[in-house]
Order: sequence, then structure tokens, then C-alpha cells
Amino acid sequence: MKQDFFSRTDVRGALVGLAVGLVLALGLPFLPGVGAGLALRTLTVCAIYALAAAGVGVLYGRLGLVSIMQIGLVAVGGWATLRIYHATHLPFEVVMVLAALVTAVVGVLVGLPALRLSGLSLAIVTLMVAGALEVLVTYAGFPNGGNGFLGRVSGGTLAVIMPRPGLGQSDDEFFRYVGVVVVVVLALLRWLLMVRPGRTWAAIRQGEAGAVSLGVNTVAHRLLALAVTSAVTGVAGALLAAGSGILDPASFKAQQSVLLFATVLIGGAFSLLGAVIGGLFFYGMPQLLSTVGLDGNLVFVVLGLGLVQAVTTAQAGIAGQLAELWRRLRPRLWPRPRREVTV
Amino acid sequence: MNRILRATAALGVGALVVALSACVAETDTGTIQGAPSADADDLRCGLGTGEEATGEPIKVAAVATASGGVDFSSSPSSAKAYFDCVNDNGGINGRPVRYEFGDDALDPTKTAQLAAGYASDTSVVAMVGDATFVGCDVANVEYEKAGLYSITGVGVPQACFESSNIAPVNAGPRTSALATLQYFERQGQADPFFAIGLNTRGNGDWVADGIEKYTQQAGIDLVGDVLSDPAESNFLPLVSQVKQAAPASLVVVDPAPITASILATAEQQDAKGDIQWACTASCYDAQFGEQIGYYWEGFVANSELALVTAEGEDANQWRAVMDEYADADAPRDTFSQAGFLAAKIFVDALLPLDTENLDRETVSEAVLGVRGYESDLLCAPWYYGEADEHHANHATRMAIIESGTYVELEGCQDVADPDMAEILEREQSEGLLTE
Amino acid sequence: MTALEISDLRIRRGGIEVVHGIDLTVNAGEVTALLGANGAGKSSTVLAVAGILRDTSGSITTDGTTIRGLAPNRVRRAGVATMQEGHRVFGDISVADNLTIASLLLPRHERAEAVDSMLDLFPEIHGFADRPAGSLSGGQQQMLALATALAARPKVLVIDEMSLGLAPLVVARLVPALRAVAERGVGVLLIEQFTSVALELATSVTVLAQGLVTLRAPAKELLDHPEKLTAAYRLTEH
Amino acid sequence: MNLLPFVVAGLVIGSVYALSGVGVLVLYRTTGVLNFAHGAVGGMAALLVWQTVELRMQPPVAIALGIAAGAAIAFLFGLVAGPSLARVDQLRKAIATLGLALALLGVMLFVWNDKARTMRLETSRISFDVAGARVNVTQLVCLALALLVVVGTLLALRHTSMGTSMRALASDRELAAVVGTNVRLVENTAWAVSGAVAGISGILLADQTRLEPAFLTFLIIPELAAVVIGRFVSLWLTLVGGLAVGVGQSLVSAWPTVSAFSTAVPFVVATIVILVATRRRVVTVGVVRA
Amino acid sequence: MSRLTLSGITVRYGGVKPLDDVSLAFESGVCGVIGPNGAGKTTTFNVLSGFALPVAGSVDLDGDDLLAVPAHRRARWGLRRSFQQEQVVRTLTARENVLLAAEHSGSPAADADRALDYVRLARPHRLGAELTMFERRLVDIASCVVGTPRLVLLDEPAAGLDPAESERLLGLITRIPEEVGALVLLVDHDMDLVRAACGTVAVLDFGRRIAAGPTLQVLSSPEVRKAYLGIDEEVTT
Repeated sequence: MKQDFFSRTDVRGALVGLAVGLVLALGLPFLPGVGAGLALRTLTVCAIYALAAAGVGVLYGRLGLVSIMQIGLVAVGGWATLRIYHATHLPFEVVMVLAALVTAVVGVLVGLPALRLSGLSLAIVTLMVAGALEVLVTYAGFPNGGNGFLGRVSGGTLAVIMPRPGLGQSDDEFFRYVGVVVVVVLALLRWLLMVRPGRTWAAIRQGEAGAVSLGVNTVAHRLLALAVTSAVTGVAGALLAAGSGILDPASFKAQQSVLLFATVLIGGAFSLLGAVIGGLFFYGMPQLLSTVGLDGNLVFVVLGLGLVQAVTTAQAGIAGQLAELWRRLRPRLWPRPRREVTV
Repeated sequence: MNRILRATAALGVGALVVALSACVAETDTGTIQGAPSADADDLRCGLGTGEEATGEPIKVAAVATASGGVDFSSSPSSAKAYFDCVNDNGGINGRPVRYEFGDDALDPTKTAQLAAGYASDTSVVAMVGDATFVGCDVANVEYEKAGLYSITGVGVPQACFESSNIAPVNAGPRTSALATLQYFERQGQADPFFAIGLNTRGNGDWVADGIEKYTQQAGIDLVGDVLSDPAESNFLPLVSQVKQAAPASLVVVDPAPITASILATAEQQDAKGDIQWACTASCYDAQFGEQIGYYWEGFVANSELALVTAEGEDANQWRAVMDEYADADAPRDTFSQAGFLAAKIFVDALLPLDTENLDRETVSEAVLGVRGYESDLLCAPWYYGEADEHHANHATRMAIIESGTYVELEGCQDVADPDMAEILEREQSEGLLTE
Repeated sequence: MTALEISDLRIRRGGIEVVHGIDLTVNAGEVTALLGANGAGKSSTVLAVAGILRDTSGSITTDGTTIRGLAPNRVRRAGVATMQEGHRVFGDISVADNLTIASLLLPRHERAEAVDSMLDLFPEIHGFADRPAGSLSGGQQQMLALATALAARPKVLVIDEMSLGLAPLVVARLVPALRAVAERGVGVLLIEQFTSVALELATSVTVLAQGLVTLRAPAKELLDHPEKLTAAYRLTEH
Repeated sequence: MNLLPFVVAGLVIGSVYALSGVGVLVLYRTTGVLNFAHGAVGGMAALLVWQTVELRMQPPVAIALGIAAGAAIAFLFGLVAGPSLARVDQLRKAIATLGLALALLGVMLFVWNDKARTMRLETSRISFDVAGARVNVTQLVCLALALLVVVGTLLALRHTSMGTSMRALASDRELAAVVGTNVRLVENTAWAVSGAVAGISGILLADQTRLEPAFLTFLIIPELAAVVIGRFVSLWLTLVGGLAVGVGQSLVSAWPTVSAFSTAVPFVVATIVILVATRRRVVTVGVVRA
Repeated sequence: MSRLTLSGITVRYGGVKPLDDVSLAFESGVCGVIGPNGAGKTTTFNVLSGFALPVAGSVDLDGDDLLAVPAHRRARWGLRRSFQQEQVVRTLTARENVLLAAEHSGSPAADADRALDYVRLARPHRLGAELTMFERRLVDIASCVVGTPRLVLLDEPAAGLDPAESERLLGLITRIPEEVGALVLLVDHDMDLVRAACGTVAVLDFGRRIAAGPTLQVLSSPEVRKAYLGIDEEVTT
């Protein structure tokens, strides 16, 4: 069976993706023009948001759940990271894992009552939660070295900035650090999608009744999906906090969650490549537009229309269209006889 | 068919409206009512040669908040206008300034990113005319690492005034609020006092802290100190609190749009009463009086620099440069003056240098060396200098709305801030106020 | 006179062809029965005629007008009314309004009259004009469905599973009503599980099996030779 | 503390939420589209009114134009995207309108940015005291309009042929088509009507709250809360829901200790209602056949 | 020998009773459940798989009370089911589909391969989306025989298949009782298939049982013929 495992196209695709991801993560800073400064910083944040996008993508593409609160969860992850760091000064890696766990717990708690809902109701509830999280985060602010549970300094005292992780001090080191973390997390997620939980999620999406009759505990598996995607999103929050050492409620508005959801659908919710493209769109597009001198707000127009198009005509998004292109081109590029596999 | 026709007509009307709104009125917003008219000398920026600079460009940049709910781009816009004027007048000894600014969209992550971008681009010699609402702390980390210095146009959060590599030209919300408070104190109208602020990082709480400390020290009864959410739309609770507290005077430390909403609610509840309402420099905009309407006749605002109608060499030049080089609808406010002045300080610091050797190191040295810089836009000389805090502008003016426009209420007054002792001491001990 | 003409009709559902080229003619003033086992393609044919299934080829015409490929409302406007399976009515809307909706096809001044005449034609639902249609019994709902289909005076009436789930008494009431409809010159295509009912009403019978026509015969002939029918159903004893 | 001004303000904002909710509901019941762009359409209308008034247009004309623009935007979207939307499930329909909301928001921010703007309708300048609370004519208009629109919609749905067709579509879209209803025409009308209602509410909300693109766009959240309370069916309950959300929000804001959370009131209310309303859901046989 | 007994099952949706006091008993082998549309066949299956809760009645398989087991635990208990619309997950390979059934019924992965062997599906590593209708039906059957099922419910497994395919499917279904050891209930409209596969059949009509017994005997009874064909005795005789 092992041999079969590696001969499967999706496994090969995942391995290729892993390799390409690692090469990009480690190699991009060497490219001229990318090596330092704005472009690298932008790519770093794009990579981080690819994680949040992957969370949205897995929920929508694999379970058919619409979650419009992902940026709120990024904020939760960032908040937990800063809070834990300022309280304990543990190494960043430990803080990141703890923050991911906290985010998973929050995600599950928020989603638990909503899990029995499906479709539109869940979308509305998550949108409402995104709004509520925005209010909460604006009220509580992000910890910056102060006392008390909220950990905020105020008045005349200046904020304390969380230092970057030891392995990612400079910008290009930090990019590699983020790159490796993102690739590893995405690889874990991909692996999860190929084994039992992923199969089960696919079955739930195909049809609830069919899944139940196979013996699937749908609530438990939805809960698992919510926990996993929330944890992944929490990692994104942790990395974001590590990047600048301090966070601001202004970065985590409900409309950002809507925007992220749009980019994921445009990128393609059915594959992790789509999530990476979504992350690039979400954060890279505004940057790209402003470098060519266009108003950053035009991003909303482009993404909004893109979303309408993605929903009505191109369900698999850009990633789907790329895959289709690849399917058509491959036989021409590398013609080979079809192998018949029989058991 | 009839239905299709009707639909088409409706669409046509819609399209017409959209088209109308797209070409925003190019009316006479450029000139400022009541200001002296410009003369030709006002456009002799920098060397004033009248010849275009053609040498190798000098790269200068800025980070400002232009979108995301707050628009503070008037500072880099005026800096750009001034640089354009300088480039038309021989530049920096023949080398033009190439200026660009990045929009952080009210997101500190983005501020850090833009700052890092400019910091890593070693051809950027300095930051001039920045105006970020959120990210001085994260930006300073990047500047410090890269030995880059910013002559910031508008600093808002606390960190802009307490950073090693950032020195704002404006006075900041805390100073502006204290200035307003102290004006009322001088008028005998400050007791009891009420303060309204915005709950953004390093801004509202910092301002509130200053007001609390000062009122305590001065024995003023602070009957209210409210920070509101930037997304708040319902100012009724606030207005009702104000009504109940019945202060003698009140200061709003919010950006102009939010202040306008608060004032609208207050007007609706007819809450002006005997309270003297005022705002910090953030509402000091040539158009603000017209916007809030006749009800607010007598509304007071602080101005961190000279009034927009003031007569003076730099004030005149600012208006002339804006009319000539900036968009007609670019705001004419304190922050525009600040960006302009930041650019001017920068150009004046560079002109004496050896043109061949202009790099980040030499420019930083020159910028750090600025001291005792005098301008009629300022009340007191401006300086940079090596320090962990930069807060040169702490003397401001007051204005009042009469017939819909601001007129001067009080000239330059130094602002007392209990936390500013170190700055004042340094000004004296290092002789920063004289060149 | 031909009211509805179907020729070489092929229907695909979910990409799979379920009806493989059938021909069918419905004459005005007559009831034509379409019979066959479950899954033979009868309902697909109804849905294709009604314009609900659009992945079709071949031709469907009424009075020389092509209706294949038209949207359901255009098909209805062309004079072909359909009664879908399972006494489908607007459940949360009153009986009178159910009829009003159907009557909107008529000129404004004829609408109220059409509604009244339908309520008069079916006394069973007359008393419930203001009740939500969903609260009626299955038989009453089927009456209402029939009334709704007739309200705007169609030239062709297609009925899917008229007696499905209805008590025999109700069916006995529907049969003359339908006969009356045909006698007024409407061409009726009847899909019916109870062959006895179908044969009683119909002039001619077409049997489908697995998407193909397996038998076409006058109803009278089948009444005399029921074994032909069973053979066509493939429900034969081997 | 005198709570009356808060009750009045809450009723006024609540009535506009309700008004919006009715627009959302009519469209949802007729086309199955839950329009997340309702707030954005309203924002667009409000900004157009502001702009045309700036261009020295008579305010009544400007307002009429704004409402027409709201109707036109919604109608156009329905016309262009409607056929594709008819083919996808309700969730995707709603998501597509999120796209429209984003696009409209982008256009508004691009054209108008976030400068200080206030829109004061003439009627807001006339105010009087009612039992210690100050009320202006716009606020009375809001309340009256909400009632009027609810009653008017109910009457129109009952007594006009278009209204009857809309009810038919809401009840059973396929059956409606089969009995001859011109589905596309009814849907396009629903879009236009809902767009006009969005325009009216947008203009009123801009007068009562803030004239800011993002703010007006995301007012869809409390507006949806009203629809949720109406269980996506009842116009009266939507009216009650809107008023309840508005008053709740306003009263919470009157308490200094919790006032920071007043903006969260609609979210909490809507979430609770959704959770309670869908509490008893089991796997339905409908899913089996899907 | 396993024995499934449904006693007095009544299901109510609103005012409708899709099943009204139905009692059925099935004993080993392949048993048919037939009846016209809307007779309550699928509802019966839904009761057995836990999607419909009867308001009265009980279900017993060899002494086990099936209704006491939650829906998603019934697979582990030994229940398998296929639907009218096959439920093959398009985004998973055929083998993964069967593996899923194995995993959630508590069977080892090797059982999945055994089940695939049973249906002889070629190239099980193709995605569900790439399979033909017939192959999907095979995957469904494989999912139904994975592990150690006690009761297999097949709802129109032959819908949409051509005669040759139906034939092959029939072979697979009839082998289930002896090779896998489960009781099979089969709903189908294809009378040839029912006759060939089922030793006994139960006939439902209007939510009531109208006949039960050996297939040939039941199918030729006048009452069944009337219900099924709508052919009245007066007409046929």
C-alpha cells in the first residue's frame, strides 16, 4: 500500500507543493529586488495570511462551512501571543503553540452552538461574531506589556514591543522563519486532509445523510475542523504579532474577514494553492496597486467583482483554473502511457 | 418593451449620477477666504533659481495614513508640493528630490512594513512629512536599525513624540488638547472641564493622561474624560453625559469627521448650552466651519501652527505652493502646513551640504543637526538633535469660528505639560532653540 | 387536431440521457395516457414539456409553436399548462390567491371571473377560498392544482401522477372533472400509475419503458387485452 | 438619568433598521437572495445625495435621485447576476452579494474617501421637545416611514398582481414559473424595490448616524439582525426586531460601564435568535435526496 | 440466521403519516421492500438508519434494540446503507470512499481492500468524480459490505444502470448474505431485479403493509398487482 500511497496524484502534488514551498521560503530572499525591504515584508505578511486563508478554504472547500470571522480569530491568536509572551517571556515557538491552542479553544467555543447550523445561518452567525470580536478587540486592545488581564499600558507609559523569534531577527531571516512555519503548517493541514479526518470532512460535504450512514459523527468532525482551522489561524496571529511586536485593533476589522473570504473564494477554496493565492490577493494586491500608484480602495472593487464571478461561474477559483490548465498541458508536455492499476 | 424602456431610463439616470459624482466639483477650494494673496516671490522655493533641477535625484519618502477610515495625507501632499517647487527652482544644488509616500491604511502592520521597506532601500536618504495615525513605534524600530531619520509632518500617537529617529513638526493631540484646556483656564472658563477622545493606541489614553495630570495639578474639576470607539456612531450617550456634567468648557480630541458627528448630535439635542465647545488642531481645517453649520458659531479650535490665513513669509509660501503644485481640493489645514514645513526644514538642512556626498549618513547628520529653526508658521524654533524624545513644537495658537470661518482668537502660547520637563530641560541645556 | 406534438425527444438529467428519442401526439379534446413503470421516463417527459428540464433535444410544439427550450412561464403562455406530481400548490397562500396567481396570465378584467368560475367548478374547495392551500387535504389540494392549471384556459394540460396518494373516492371525483376538461377542447396528457383510471379516461395510450416507447395503442384495445400492457411494462412472468 | 432620549433615539435607529430589514426580506423571499450589499447600496445612495447637494442641486431632487440610484444599482445587479444566481444555492447567492458590497464599498471609498461629511436633511433642523426628549422631524419620518413601508408592503403583496406574483415566487418558485409567472420580471422588480428601500434607509441612516462608506456598508449587520428576528418570514416581526435592536443598543449605550459594548448588541441578539430558532434541527430527509 | 423485526412503526411528519403502524419481519438472505411511489419504503429505511424517528413502534435485530442506537453509531453496530442517489464522495478516490466506511464502522483498513475485491472495481485510485455511474454503484456496494455488517439497506441500487450492469450488480447483492453474513433489504422498482434477488418481499402502500411473503407468491397476488400496476381485478380477469 505504501507504494500506492506515493503514486497517488494528490500525494505527489502535495509533495511537490511541499518542496516548492520550502524552496520559495528559503530561496526568495536571495532574489534580487525581493531580498529586503517592502517586497519581502509584504511577502512575509502574505505568507502569514495564507494560513488564515487556508483556514477559510478548508472550512468552505472541504466542509461547505462559511466562516466570515477568520480575521477576528487572527486577532485572538495575536492577542493570546502577546498576552502569553508578556506574562511569561517564553520562547516564541512555545508561545505560538500555546496561542494556537487558545485560538482553537476560542474558535470551538464560538462555533460550538453554530455547528448544528448550516449554510446561511452559520454565515450570518460568523459575520455577527466577526462584528462582536471587532468590538471586543477595540475595547480590550492588544497587550503591550502592562499589568492586569488585558495587559495594556496607558497614559504616559510607552508600549513594550515583543521581540522577534531568535531564529528570525532580521527581515530575511524572519521571512524564512515565517516561510518554514507556514509550509510546515500547510503540509500538516494537507496531510490531515489526506487521512481520516480529511476523508470524513469530504464525506460530510458530499452529503450529511450519506456521512451519517457511514457512521460519521458529523458534529464531532465539524468541531475538529473548526478547532484545526482555528489553530492554524491562531498561528497566523502569532506570526503577525512576532513580525511587528505589537498589534492594533485597526488591523482586524470585520470587513477584513469579508475581504479574506472573498480572496479565498477567488483564489480557490478547494486547494491549499488557492489559499496561498488568496493570501497573496488579500495582502499583496493592495500593496501592488499602491506601488503602481493606484488607490488602495480599488482592491475592494476588484475583489468584490472577482467574488461575484467566482461564486457564479468559476467555482474552483484561480487555483482550479490553473489545475485545469495543467491537466490540459501536461499530456502535451510529457506524454506517457496511462498505467492501469488493478487491485 | 415598455418595461425595458423604463428600466433603461432608470439605468440612464443612475449612470448620469455616477458620472456627475465622479467629476468632483473643481470649485474655488484652492484659495482660502481672508488670506493675503500670493506674489511671485512666494514661489521661489529652495535656491529660487527658477531653473529645473536635472541632476541625479535624491530619494525621500514618507509613511502616512491615507485610507482605512482616516485621511492624513494632507501632510505628505504638501511636502510633495514643496519638493516639486524646489525641483523647479534648482533643486538641492542641482539635484531634484524624488519623493514618494506609502499609505499604511490605518494598519500598524503595514506601517512597519512600509517603514522597513524604505529603511532597507539605502537610496532613501530621509523620511519627510510622514503622518501616520498608528505606527510610530513600529516604524521607529526599523528606522533605528537602518540609521534613517524622519522629519515627521504629523505625529499622532505618543510614540511619534518619544522616538529616537522621529521628530514631528506638529505639536500632537496631547499638546493640542492641553493648549485648549489652558486657553480656557486663562479665560476662567476651564472649571469644570470635560474631555472627549478617541480610543486608538497611544492616542486617546495618552491625551487623557495629560489632561488628568494637568487638571489635578491646576486644581481644575475634570467632570468627564470619555474615550469613544472609532466605530461609534451613536453619540447620544456622550452628549447626554456632557449635558449632565454641565462643564464650563470641553475639548474634543477626535479627527474632524468624528467631531462633526458629535457636534451634529449635540446640535440635535441642543446641548451647546453655556458650554464652551472646542476641538484640537485635528478640526482646524479651512472648511470645517462651513461643514458644522451656523449653530456652532463661536466654536474654538487649537492650531498647532500659524493660522491658514496668517500673513508671513512661510505662510504665504505655503499657500502659494499649494495653489500652484497641489490639487485644488487638497485640504488647507494645520497638517498641510506641517508637511510643508517638514519639507522646507529638510531642504534647508541639505542645501549647505556637498552635493556629491549626499547619502543617508551625511543627510542624517545634517537632519540631526537642525536646531533653532525659525519659521513664522511656528511659535518657537524647531530642532532635531540626538535624543529619545522629540517634541519641539509645544507652543500653539487658538482660533474661533466666526461667520463660518476660523479667525485668530489668541496668539502663540507655550503649552504646559507635566511630562515635558525633560524636553524643556534639554532645550535649555543643549541650547537647541538657537542655531 | 393536434394540440401537442413531441418528436424524437431526448432528455438528459445530470448528463445522463434518460429519455431516448420518443414521439408523442396529444389531440385536442382527447385524453392521451402516458404509462410505464417507475423510472421509465414519464416524469422527465412532463418536466421537459413544462420547460423545467431544459437539457433536451428533438422537438416539442403546440399549435405549430416550438416550446422546447422555453422557460416554464413561456411554455405556459404558449398554452401548455402542467400539473406537477404530488398535488403541488402554494401551500402558505390562500386557495383564492393560488387561483389568482394562475389567472394573472389573463387580461385584468377577466381575472376575478376566472377565479370565481374555478371555485364554482370545484365545489370541494369553494368553501376554503380563504384558507391556506397547505391546510387542505391531499384530494382538495389536487383539485386546487387542477383548478390552478385550468384557471388561465390552457390549450394543453399535462398531468403528472393525477391519483398519486389520493383516496379512491377522490380519484372518482377527479375523473369526470378531467373528462369535462377534455370535452371543452383541451388536449390532455395524463401520466397515471393506476392503469384502470388511465384506460377509463384515455383515448389512446403510450407506454414507456427505460426511456423508450414500447407500446402505442388505443385505450379500448388495452382494456380488452391487458396482457399487452403488462408486456410493455416488462412486468412479465418469465 | 433621563432614559427617554435614549429610547427615542433607539426607536428611530431601530425603525430604519426595520425599514432596511423589510427591503432585505422582500428580496430574500422573492429571489432567495439574502442581500449583504443592502447597506452598501444605501451608503451609495446617501453619498450621491450628499454629492449632488454639494453640486447645488435642490435637496428634494437630490434625494429622489439618490433613491433612484439605489434602485438602479440593485436592479442592475439583479439583471446581470440574477440568471447565474438562480442556479446556485442560497448560501452562494448571499456570498455573491458580499462581493457586490465590497465592490460598492471600494467605489465609494475611491470616489469620496473618508473626509468629514455630514448630511443634514432639512427636516432634521426642525425639532421640538416631547416629554423631555428632543425629537426632530426626520426622526418622526423614520418612524412613520417604517410603519408605512411595512403596511404598504403587506397591502401591495396582498392586493397587487406584482405583489401576488412575489408571494408566489416566495412560496414555490418552480410552481410559480409553471403557472405562468414571469419569474425574471418579478425578480427584477424585487431587486429594484429593495434597492429603493435601501436608498431611503441609507439616506436616513446617514442623517442619523455617520456619512461614511464603510460604516454604512456594515450597518447590514444590525439590519440583518432585524430580519433574523423576523425569522426571514414576517414583516411585522422584522419591524419589531428592528425596533428592539435599536432600543436595546441605545439603552445599553446609556450605561457607562457597558456602553463600549453597545455596538455588539445586534450581533448578540441575532446570534441568540438564530441559535434558538434553529435549535431543533435534525438531519432532514431532504438532505438524503439531495 | 438473523431476524429483523419492525413492530408497529408509525412515522409522522406534520399531519402526514408516511408509515402507519407497520410491522414487518425479515429473515436472512435478501429481502425486498416494494410498493408504489410514496408507499413508505424510503421512510422505512430512514427509520432503520436513524434519520426518521418513529413516534411509535420498535425495531429489533437478533435481540438488539436498533432504535436505542444513535444514528451515527449504527454503522459501528453493523448497519450499512446505500441511497437512491449514490453518495460516492467526488473528491476522494474510490478506495478512500470505502476506507471511510471501514474507518467509521470500526473495521481495519484491510477490510476496505477486501470489500473492493468483492465488487471487483478496476483502478480504485481514481477519484469519485472520474467514475462511471456503475462504478459508483460498485463503490456504494463495497462500502456496504465493508467490515462485518449485520444489516445492509440498498435503496434502488440499480437506478440508472443498463441491463448488463444490473445483472452484475444483482450477482453482487445476492452473494452478500452468504459471503458477508448480513441480512439485506432491497428497495427497487425493477421487478426483474427484485424477483431475481429476493427470496421474500414485503409490499407497502399508503404507509401500510399490504402483503409479505415469498416473492413469486406475493407478486402474483391480486392485491399487489392492483397496488402496483393499478390493474383492477375486474379488468385483468
